[in-house]
Amino acid sequence: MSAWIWASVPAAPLLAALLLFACRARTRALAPWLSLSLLPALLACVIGDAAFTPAALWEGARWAADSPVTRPWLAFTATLWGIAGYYAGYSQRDDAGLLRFWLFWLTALSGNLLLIIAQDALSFYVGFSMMSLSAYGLVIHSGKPQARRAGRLYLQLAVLGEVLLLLGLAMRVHAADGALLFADWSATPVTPVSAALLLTGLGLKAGFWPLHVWLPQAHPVAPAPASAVLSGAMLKAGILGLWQFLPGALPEADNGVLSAWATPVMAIAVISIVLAAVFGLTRNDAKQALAYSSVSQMGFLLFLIALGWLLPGQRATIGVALTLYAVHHAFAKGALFMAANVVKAGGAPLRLHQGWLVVAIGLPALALAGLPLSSGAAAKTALKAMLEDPALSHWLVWLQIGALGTTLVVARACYLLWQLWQKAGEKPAGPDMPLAAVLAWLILCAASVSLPWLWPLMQPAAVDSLPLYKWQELGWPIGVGVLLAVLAWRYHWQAPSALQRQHTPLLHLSLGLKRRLNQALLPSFTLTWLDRDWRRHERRWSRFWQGHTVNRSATLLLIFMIVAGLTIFRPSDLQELLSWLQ
Amino acid sequence: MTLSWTTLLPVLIILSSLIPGLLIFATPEAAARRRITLNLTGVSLKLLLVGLMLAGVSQGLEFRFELTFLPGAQLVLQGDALALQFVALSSVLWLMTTIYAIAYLENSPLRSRFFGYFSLCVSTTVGLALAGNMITFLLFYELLTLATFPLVVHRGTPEALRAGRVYLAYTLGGGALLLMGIALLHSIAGTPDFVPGGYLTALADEHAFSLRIAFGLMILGLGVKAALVPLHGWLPQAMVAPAPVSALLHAVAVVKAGAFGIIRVVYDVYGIEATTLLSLTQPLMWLAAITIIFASIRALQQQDIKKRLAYSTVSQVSYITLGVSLVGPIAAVGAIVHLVHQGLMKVTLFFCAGNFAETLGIHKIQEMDGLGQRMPWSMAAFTVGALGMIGVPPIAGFISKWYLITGALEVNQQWVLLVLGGSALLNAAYFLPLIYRGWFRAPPAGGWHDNNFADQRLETHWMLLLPPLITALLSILVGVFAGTIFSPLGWSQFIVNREFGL
Amino acid sequence: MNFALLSLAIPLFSGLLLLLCGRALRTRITGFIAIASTLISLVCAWFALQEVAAAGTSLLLNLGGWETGLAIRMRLSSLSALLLLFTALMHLLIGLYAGLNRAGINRDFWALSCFLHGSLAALWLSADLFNLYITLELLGLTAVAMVALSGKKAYRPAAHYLILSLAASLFYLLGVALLYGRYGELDVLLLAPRTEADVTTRLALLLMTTGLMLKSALWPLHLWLPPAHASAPTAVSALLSGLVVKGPLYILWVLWSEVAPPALAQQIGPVLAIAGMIALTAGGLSAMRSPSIKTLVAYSTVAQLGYALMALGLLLTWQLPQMHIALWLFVIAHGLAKASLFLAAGEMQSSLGTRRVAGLRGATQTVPVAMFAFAVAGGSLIGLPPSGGFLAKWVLLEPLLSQPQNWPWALGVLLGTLVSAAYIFRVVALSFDRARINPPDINPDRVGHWLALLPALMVWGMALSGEWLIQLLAGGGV
Amino acid sequence: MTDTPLMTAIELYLTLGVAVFLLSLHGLMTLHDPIRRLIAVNLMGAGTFLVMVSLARRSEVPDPVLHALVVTGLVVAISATAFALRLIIAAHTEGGKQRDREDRNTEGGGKQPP
Amino acid sequence: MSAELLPDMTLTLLLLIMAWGALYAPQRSDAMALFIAFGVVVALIWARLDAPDLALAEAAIGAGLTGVLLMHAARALPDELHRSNRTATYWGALAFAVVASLMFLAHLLTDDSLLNAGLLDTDSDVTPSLRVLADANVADSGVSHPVTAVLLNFRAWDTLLELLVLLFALSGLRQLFPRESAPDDHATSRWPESLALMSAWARVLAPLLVVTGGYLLWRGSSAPGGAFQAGSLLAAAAVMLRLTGLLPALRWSSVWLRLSVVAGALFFLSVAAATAIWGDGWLTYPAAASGLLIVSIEIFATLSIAITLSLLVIGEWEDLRS
Repeated sequence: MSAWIWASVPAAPLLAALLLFACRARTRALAPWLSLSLLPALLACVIGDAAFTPAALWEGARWAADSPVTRPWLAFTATLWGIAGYYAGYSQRDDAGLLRFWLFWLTALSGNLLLIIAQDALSFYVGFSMMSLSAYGLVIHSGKPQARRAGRLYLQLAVLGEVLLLLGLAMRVHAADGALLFADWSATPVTPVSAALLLTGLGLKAGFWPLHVWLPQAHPVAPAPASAVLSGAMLKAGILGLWQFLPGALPEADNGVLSAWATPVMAIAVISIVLAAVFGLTRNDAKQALAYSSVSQMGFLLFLIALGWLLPGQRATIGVALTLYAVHHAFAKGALFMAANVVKAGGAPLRLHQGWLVVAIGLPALALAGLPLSSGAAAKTALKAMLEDPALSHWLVWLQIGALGTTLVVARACYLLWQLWQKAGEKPAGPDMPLAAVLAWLILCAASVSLPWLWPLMQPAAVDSLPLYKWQELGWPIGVGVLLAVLAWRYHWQAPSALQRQHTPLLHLSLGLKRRLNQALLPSFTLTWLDRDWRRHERRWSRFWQGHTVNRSATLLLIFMIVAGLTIFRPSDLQELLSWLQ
Repeated sequence: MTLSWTTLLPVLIILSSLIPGLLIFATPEAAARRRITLNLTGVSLKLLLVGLMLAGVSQGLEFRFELTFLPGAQLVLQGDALALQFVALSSVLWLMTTIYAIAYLENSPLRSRFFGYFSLCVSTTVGLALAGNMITFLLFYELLTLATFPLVVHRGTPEALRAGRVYLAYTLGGGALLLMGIALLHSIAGTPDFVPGGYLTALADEHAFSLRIAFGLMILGLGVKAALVPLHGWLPQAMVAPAPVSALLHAVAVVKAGAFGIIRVVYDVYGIEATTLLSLTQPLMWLAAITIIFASIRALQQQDIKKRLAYSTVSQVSYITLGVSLVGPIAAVGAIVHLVHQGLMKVTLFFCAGNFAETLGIHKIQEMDGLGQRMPWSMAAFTVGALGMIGVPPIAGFISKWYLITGALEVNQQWVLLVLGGSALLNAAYFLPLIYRGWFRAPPAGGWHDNNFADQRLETHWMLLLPPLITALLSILVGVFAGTIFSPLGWSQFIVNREFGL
Repeated sequence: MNFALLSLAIPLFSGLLLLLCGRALRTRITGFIAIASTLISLVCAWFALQEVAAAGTSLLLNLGGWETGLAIRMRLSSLSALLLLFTALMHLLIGLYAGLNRAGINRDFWALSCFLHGSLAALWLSADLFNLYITLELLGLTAVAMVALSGKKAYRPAAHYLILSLAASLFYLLGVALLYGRYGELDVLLLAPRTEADVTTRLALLLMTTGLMLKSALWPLHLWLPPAHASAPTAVSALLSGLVVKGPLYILWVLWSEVAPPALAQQIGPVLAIAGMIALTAGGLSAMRSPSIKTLVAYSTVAQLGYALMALGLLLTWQLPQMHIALWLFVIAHGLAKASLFLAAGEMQSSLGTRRVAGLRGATQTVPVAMFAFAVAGGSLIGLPPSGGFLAKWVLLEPLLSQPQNWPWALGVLLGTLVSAAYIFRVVALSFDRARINPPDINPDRVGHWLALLPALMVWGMALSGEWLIQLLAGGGV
Repeated sequence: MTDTPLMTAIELYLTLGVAVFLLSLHGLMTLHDPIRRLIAVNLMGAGTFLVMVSLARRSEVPDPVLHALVVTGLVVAISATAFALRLIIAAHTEGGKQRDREDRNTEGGGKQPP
Repeated sequence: MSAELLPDMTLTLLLLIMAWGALYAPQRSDAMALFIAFGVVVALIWARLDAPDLALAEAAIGAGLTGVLLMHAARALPDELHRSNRTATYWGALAFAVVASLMFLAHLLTDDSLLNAGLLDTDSDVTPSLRVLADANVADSGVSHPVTAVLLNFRAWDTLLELLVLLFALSGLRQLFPRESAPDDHATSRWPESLALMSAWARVLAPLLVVTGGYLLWRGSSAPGGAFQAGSLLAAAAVMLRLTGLLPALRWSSVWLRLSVVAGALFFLSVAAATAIWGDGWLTYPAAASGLLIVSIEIFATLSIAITLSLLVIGEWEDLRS
């Protein structure tokens, strides 16, 4: 019986979607309650044990979240979606196309849940596609030109990613003799092609450098709760996929591909961490800065994945670290993205004191930077624990530079949020947000500090981060960052305007691609020899044979007699003639 | 020949649409009720009989009917598993299309003629599926051309006539080539029944050259209907036909006849062994690959909805050919199951396109803006079909694509992955804009050309709406429940196990 | 043998009787007598066929009871019995049409049709070269007389036909004279073992061949046929195209497959086959471009005779018995199909009041049955399965494809198929045009339309009796 | 044996017959006047009969069979000629005084639409 | 070249000139005249080649009936039909004809020529031939003249069909007068007045012809002559009388006319059927009655031939349709 709980995890949102469609006249009222469809997921985290094997789907389908990675993953994803959904139920209620928004929301949710509980490649792919494609509806929801532009780019890359992922999966499945279960894959070495395909395909979703191009465009234009789940939950799907599909090989099956790739990928991760932070600093939009911060954070996760390839023996530990980091980032980034909406909605209707607001936003922001006692500290400590090996310790510097960058970007984002707050105050009050919705957001904010102490998995890491020398290690990037931020604020440091205006060229390429696809790619050819010149000749020929039937017949008769005569009288002559002609 | 029900059943299945068809011809134009009754009786009877045969075949019964025809080549009808796959598809889609056509052609002239030929068309398709040897196949293949031609030109406009001429030029030419190929084959090996594994293996060495030529001729002949590039030219032009006809032509009858023929030739006439021995698979594979890519690119450039769908058909049907030419059991499953999946999805798309045209007068892609608001159900069905075509799981199209990809890997044809991946990208490129326009764009300010059925509770006539919804649902269901034994996938695996002797 | 003679004599008698009675009989009764005699003749032909099938070999009759060599001999082979049957059947079908369709027909048609029937029967049965000459003349004169039935507009084509037919007969006669001069025999079967490939024989055969080809309008000597057949009354066109041109073809076949030494036959074979191939294409193209319906059908005869000519040529080249089967299957299938085609064309022409192909717009709506007959018969001409035309083509193709060096000939068949499809479907496609429908007269003649369909259905049914026909032709063909 | 004068005469007539035949064939190829065409056909017949009668005369006693054949041929010729001549006349008089050019259109058959 | 060949050479030359003229004379009337003269010369050649039956027939048919026919045509057809034909086609055709003739001549003169290839060998080589058998069986045929024996006994089937040829030609001719009612512009005397001058001659000539015809018929069984010759002569007489208006129009509506047209073929066919049913076989005459049968057939045939030929030559609407 309990196996069926897994089936209900992705099914519940879909049923909710059907229900919503059936009662589409009351979308507005129903929307906040849609988060109830996450109950099976949360329940499953608690009571789900035996896996669900839907044989009707295909041989080897298996749904469960029974590993130490996937179960917390399911839990945080469900929580984040639930809170964001509940919030969105109020924040988006006056939008046009609300039904459409919720349908896409629920489908993406279902996909996201499915891919987490999927224990086989195809189920994962099903969930992944549902999520990716439905997210397009969230990105483009506002219908503004930027949204459409960003949506186009998102969709193009998402589809590309899907195809690459599909091919990579297929190759992987083929290499594993048709086995679909991830559990069976660890004995199968990865080929470079499939590794590259999977890395690119999932990377396009995970959004680390250089595959991040869609992310800073798409996240800011989506409604804030959508940005929250996009950044908090959906990006993680890519990371989870990488984790599941490219496990560091067991020694007996190792062909050295992944371990050889680990270092370059780690380099990519570091570039991602640093570069995204730099870009984030140049942005003038809070959500965009936060998006770049996400790119940067994804670098950390990628780093962990690559680390897993390098240290196959420590896969379990790294898995924990990965989970911790993912959860931490999900809640913190989710809270920050939603903060943009809270701030925009203005203070008064929010019935929230400005001071509390600063605290509420400050907590996840500092947690992201790695504030001691916060989830950030726990996650980073867990990460750094991996790097104690002297052979790897040189990476530490880069990670700390990354932390510095994060601090700066977050500070920048906060500054921008503050500006937004100022502007919102001038404008007439926005829609009235019920307290419950704001509370939900506040819970999310608080998660950054409460989680390390409430969540057993994070507790060891949190405890581990308590020693003072670790505070120092964690603290100096924050300190330096805050200092720099204050200085920048004090002296009105601005990124060069050229950098601020800089748009990714990918947007142009995307538009170009769309236009190109609408043009004739292949020349169309017409058969020119079928023109009326031919008809003229034909007419002349027909006219030639008109009339004088008797004369012509007699002539033809004689000609035929001569020809036939040649063949029956002198076949040898005819042959001679033919050979002479040749 | 003893007459038992197993002997007669194949004939009865054909007659169950043939006789209503002939009666419909004689029905006066005004007697709509009688015509509908005849139609629906025929359909239900056929479904019943097909169900009976399905049950029989899964029990291991053999259905075979034969009649003296040519020296050394009898007329044989037999219901094997592969045949039934196609028969079942045709029958189910015939039901859908009939319902659809009744509403679509309401109050239009010459309905008796239309439905008469429609039934004939189904009879020949079913006959073609049940054909037990090449001669019988050829017979129904040619008859199919004749039965569909009046449907293509049904509107009787100059464009329809031009399209009809083009259609005939292609299909009759193809038929002639097929005849040549079959005759050549007959002169080498006679015309025995289709056998799993083929009957030419023993002759492959001795008659290698002739067999290659015969194969080429037959593939060219079948390729016309299966719309392999460069023999696809008739298909987009045939779009002038009424929507039910396009649906039937593109989803079931004509293009599938070609693809089904290719399956038969490769598996049951030449057999995998001989095909590989004669190294015939590679050229076929290339042809299919080129078709898939070429037609997808062409589809991108079409601004007319039905034309885009038509090129999409050209591309998608070649998946079947590709799967066949890969000659591995997994790819074969992909090919055979795609026969059904593509049929379901494409018929959905055409029904929806017909609905758009019939309800709002929409023919061009540019006119689809905001369609989702006015016709959400049709647009949803359309979306399901289109996403399925792209290969988005869990819709049916994904299943066949998955089997093709893994099948290609199984026989070490990695380059096929590029083709399939590229095709998926191109599919997305030409289908997603339609979905985008339908769901995300605002409706045109001036309203639509026509606005029929505006005052009704449903967005359009219920008989127009029901078939696409059912087929869309079916294409999701066969995708979701692919693992069950009675799904098309399960049945295809049953067929392939027999073919490959697994 | 007596049944065969009966089958021959009854139409002649009834023809004479009808001529004698003149206007004393009403037209209906005239028609009734003619049809009844055709029916009796048909039954007799059937019994004759049974007789020869039972005997297993061809039956010979020395006329006048004179010894072999002196007497004119009649031969009843299974082929000639089949042709007798076929002739009677065609006359019956066309007679029924002529009698029952509303327009009716000139009363003289009945006597002439009886005469034509008798002449053809005499031709199939004859085994004497000079006797064949006279039957040729009978055939030619009756045919011309029948063309002239349709009045003034037909006189000129009829005159051309007659003059060319006479000239062709004289070519044949000169050849017969030379053969007689050389061998002193006129009997086909006596001549057959004695012929040598010397100059006289070659010259004689050449002359006879050209004459016969002109008579049966084999390419390139077909120029007279389209105007003559197109301008004749509908029923007559059907008879002319379906039957009359086959008479000289039969003689040509007898001449080359029996009388001529095989070495010579092998030399002439390719020429005939190539001519046949060209006929298929050239005739087909002319049909495709023809502006008037009946001319189209007439050109189609030219094209279809190409198949027969090709089969004959290849029969001679390779001396293959299958080709013999193919040849006669073509003849029979074409006869039935062409009858239907002409009747349908005539019916549409009279119902729609136009002679132009372009006037057939919307014919599927206005004259559906006639148009259907046209299409069905056309399907057999194209060779779509399971029609008689397909059967013939199949038998022809088999030996062509069995050897790679024979494949170029198969290309000819392919070309022929495509061209026939082109001209048939040119009409069919046009008939679906709903934009500019040509309205029919107030009350089209339904009976006539259905009767036009009858032969077409028979030719499609022919495929089911294919095995029987092939065995018959393979058994006692010669 | 071929040295006898009679045989030489037969050769002469035989050649004459062929010559007349060929001459009339030429006439048939070139003449436009229907009457002359008919004359040409008749001459052709005469040439044929000449060959036949010459062949009959090869032996001392002429061959009755060939003579009988020629008699038959003559009757056929006269009846056909009579019919053809009347037909030609009918075509040119009763046909409403058509001019040759007009006639050609109906006779050619392969006329193209304008 | 021996002198004995002189007449033959003369005839040959004459014939060639006349043939050429009949084809290419500038005036059509000249061409017709030359064609009639050609018939006379041919008759002479038949006589020269010991073929009296043929000479008789040719004289009656070729010169007589054909002459009347052509005269009829000359009147009926406008002259402008004749045009110059010296066109490119003409020369092309001439070239072809020359080539063909040369080819033919080349074969005539080579070793393997027609003349050496058995065509002119004596009959001794050609055994057993039809001719030998015919000669041998004349005695059993019921008549003594071999040509008649061949025509009416050995090859009676040919002759029967030949009667049908005449009949069919007449049937064809009848189609040229399609209207069931009398034409308005029907001229009873469409023949020129000049012919009336002939009437005096005709009165004398016609009975003579009739008598000659009867004689030929009677003589046919034992000497040159017979049904065809007699029939042609009778037809000539009838034509002559008809042209001069001495014979009233024959009327198709009269059953006697129809009967006499059909009689020959019908009787012959009946005999054939009777012999097949009651006798020894199709056209196998009972030995005793064969002479009688042949004569009766000849009588009927003569009647039919005479009437049919005259109708073919001068038959008008009133003869054929009334």
